[in-house]
Amino acid sequence: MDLRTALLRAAVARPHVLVVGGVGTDRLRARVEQEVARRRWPVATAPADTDVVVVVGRPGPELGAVIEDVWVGVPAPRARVQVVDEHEIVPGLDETVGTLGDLDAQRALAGRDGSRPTRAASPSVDEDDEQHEHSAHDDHGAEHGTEHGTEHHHHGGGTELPGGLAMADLAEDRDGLALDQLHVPLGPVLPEWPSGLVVDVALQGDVIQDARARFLDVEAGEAVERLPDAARALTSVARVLALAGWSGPAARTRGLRDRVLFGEGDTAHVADELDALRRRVHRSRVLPWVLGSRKSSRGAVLDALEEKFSSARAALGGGGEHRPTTTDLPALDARLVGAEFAAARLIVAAANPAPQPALAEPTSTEGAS
Amino acid sequence: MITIALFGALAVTAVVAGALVFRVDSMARATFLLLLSFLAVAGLVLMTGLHYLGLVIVLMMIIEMVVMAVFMIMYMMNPAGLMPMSMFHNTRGSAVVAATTFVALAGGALLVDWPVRGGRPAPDLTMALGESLMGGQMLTMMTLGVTLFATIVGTVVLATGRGRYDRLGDELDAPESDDRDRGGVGR
Amino acid sequence: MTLQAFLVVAAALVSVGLFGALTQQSIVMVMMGLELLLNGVILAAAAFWYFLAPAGTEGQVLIVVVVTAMAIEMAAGFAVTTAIYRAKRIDMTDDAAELRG
Amino acid sequence: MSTALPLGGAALLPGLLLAVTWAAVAADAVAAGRAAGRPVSWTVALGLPGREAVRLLVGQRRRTAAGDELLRGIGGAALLVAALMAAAVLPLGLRPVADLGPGLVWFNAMEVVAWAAVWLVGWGANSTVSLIGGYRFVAQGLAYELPHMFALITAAVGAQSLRVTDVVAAQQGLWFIVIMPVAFVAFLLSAAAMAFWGPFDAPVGRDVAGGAAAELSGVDRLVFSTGRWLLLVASSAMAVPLFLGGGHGPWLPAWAWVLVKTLAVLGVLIVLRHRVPTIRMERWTEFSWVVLVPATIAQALVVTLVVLGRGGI
Repeated sequence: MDLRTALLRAAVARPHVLVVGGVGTDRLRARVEQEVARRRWPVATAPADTDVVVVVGRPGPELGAVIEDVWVGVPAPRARVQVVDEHEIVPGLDETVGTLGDLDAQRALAGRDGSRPTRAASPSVDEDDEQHEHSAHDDHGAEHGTEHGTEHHHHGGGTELPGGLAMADLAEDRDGLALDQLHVPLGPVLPEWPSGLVVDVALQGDVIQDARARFLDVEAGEAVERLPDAARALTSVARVLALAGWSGPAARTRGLRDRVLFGEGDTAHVADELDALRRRVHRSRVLPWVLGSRKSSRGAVLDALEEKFSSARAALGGGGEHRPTTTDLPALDARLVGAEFAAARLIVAAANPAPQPALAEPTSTEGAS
Repeated sequence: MITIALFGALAVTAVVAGALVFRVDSMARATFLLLLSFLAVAGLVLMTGLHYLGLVIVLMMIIEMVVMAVFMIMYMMNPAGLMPMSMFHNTRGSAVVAATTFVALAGGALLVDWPVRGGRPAPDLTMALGESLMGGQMLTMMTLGVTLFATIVGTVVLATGRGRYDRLGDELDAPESDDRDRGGVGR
Repeated sequence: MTLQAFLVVAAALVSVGLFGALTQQSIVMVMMGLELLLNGVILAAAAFWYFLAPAGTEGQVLIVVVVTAMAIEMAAGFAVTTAIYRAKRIDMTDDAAELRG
Repeated sequence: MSTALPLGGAALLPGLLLAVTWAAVAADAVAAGRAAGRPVSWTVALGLPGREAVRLLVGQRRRTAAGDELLRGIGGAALLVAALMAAAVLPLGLRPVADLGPGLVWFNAMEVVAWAAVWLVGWGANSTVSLIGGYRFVAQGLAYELPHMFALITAAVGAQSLRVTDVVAAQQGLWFIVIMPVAFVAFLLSAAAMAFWGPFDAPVGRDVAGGAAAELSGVDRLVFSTGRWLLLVASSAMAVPLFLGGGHGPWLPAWAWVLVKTLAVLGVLIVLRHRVPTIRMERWTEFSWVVLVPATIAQALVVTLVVLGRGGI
């Protein structure tokens, strides 16, 4: 074994993992996350931080395109594995370690230069901008557009830059200043983001001015498998806590979720731990300060957190009448508009939208696309 | 010898970086070239032995240029410099004015018969400056202080679109401010 | 290191700054020119202090004043730009011609 | 006058800082494991910094479309260099590598480089999330800088000198933390904030997929995160000469006291990080301006009166 191989093996013994899954893969995904956590492998924050991409389930065409896009952005040494069944997880992850440590395999895998075709950690899915023309902007262009023979201030709507990037538009911000506005999709590959969700947003600085949420690869009204209520609520809690920067309790919540989901450990013990966790969240003084005070109308995320705890507790006790509300995507859009980026992430995590459950009567509030 | 080389390097950096500010396409680069020019001048000031003031220039200019970068990118048409651009007007006249200024100033600097150096620097320059500002130059310091305070108030009034009456109601008694994101203390 | 060398560099900075302030269309860029101009003034003040009157503190005080002036200039400039931009969506000097009075 | 270490000290400094950083990274991993309920043993944790460094060294460097590689590179390198330069005025024992007259101003000026550095890294990647991270750090900087400066000024007033060794010498009898506790707390919070650490890690937060660092890989990421860690170590080590009596203490030699106190401060910051959620910009900014700035000014005033009362100046 030569030095380079030895170095490579040492380097990849603890790879950072990016787990990508489409709608309806939450159960399998939880298994993967559980196994990754058991191995103490860190979860990657972004494609650039990733060594191993784990694709959960069989992604549809839209998600498949996104995954290819993400894959281009993953620096070598890298490995990718698809998991469609629980039994494949352990051998799959073992195999990635081999691939990562194999110099020849890495040479074959390495992209030409690792450059990425799109911007943002959240890869662009498709660009449909026809809605986002701004009349204010057009007036402006007519008034001042070409006075100086230079391209005045703000970029005609469809201006393409070298590299095929779309340039920013102009729109009023919440303080009444007309500033640049970017159209970017959030998700589906973001840390602590609901599976398969994409929100196309217009961002001004880090304030969301327009939002349109949809699920990838889901036909309207299509039935999709979803987690049991308790596990679902706990997933949401874990995500909110992780986004709030409280990684310890978030990891504990996730561990609880796994035990609820896979029936490990006795229920009474799980319920006790859940109560302990809930008390801890209750006791924190900083958390309400960060999420919004309990009394205030802006404490929606904290209220949602509280409600998730209750519903998880009720579901655990077996007697809950807690019928989880199906998330209405247009309502989510409305709540996102005007929110600052960090707040928006919390809102999405707290809402934890998923397509209609398999058993519910089909309605047509699904995916706006 | 080293002193002369250092002086030359810093001087060239200051002037060239300053000139490039108006030649590059990217606003981010323009701002940080200006910062480079300031840092070179700070280096020259340090060479004269004014350590405190040199470091204060470094400190202030970094903060100032980072804030400037934010505004530049907010208001400029081509923040990232992805497209070539030219934003000059009145180039020829300005060039004449600038060249004349340079000739006059540099000529004056070279031709004037400067007096000989009088006295020696104080052993602790920082202390000397402090005692001067808190003593003989107290009036200067107070004027600066009041001016800065007036600037803070004036600029906030000018720049903000919403005052406290918009946020807290006409009687300033709204239980909660009308802000989308609240701060960490008040309403 | 001589006084003349320092002053020539300072003169170059002042002229470049002046050129920038006169030619640029964008208010923000004009302010960068002014900053560069003041940069030259700082250098000249330090040189005068060092080569002519190192015993006194006037040169140092002048630098303090200029640095403060730069901060004020920038703050006021951006505030005015923001106000004009809010009112008229203008950030170019030529567009703000009515300010000539 | 010169109490600086011989030139060998300059060569020693980066090694010392990296060693302390190594220990801090390991301690952080252990603390993270404990907080998450999945304990990590010290033997594993002590190997982690090396493992991660090698992983990033062999990792491929990536570029983003139309990014400004030059500015990004300058930003990453500046963070690292600034942290090392800031540490030059730290007394290792009783003598620093460079005993500058305005040492506190030097330290502050080097820290401020982080503003430019993080913003440049965030900007240079041409990516939405990393730009948001860069802007967050500027907002955070505007919030922490003034309390931080007042904390430094308070220590300088107490010692009647901007020279770090003078500040240490002034604490021979009484540590400054006793007469200026508010300044110490403000310093500690701002030290965490300037290294975007602990409850102030929003610029590289999980919600923005790693923020300013989101698009960094390979050596770029290694340089950036090493710079960040060194900044954290340097600024928490600075709390020792400013407020905790520097190398003064019984039984142990001065250098050992500095080491012990530095590790203790780092320990506090690591615990803080794992106990407290991230504080969002808009909350912290108002708190900083409305509470911390007046509090630190009042603290400086009190210390000034004490110094005058003792017949200083």
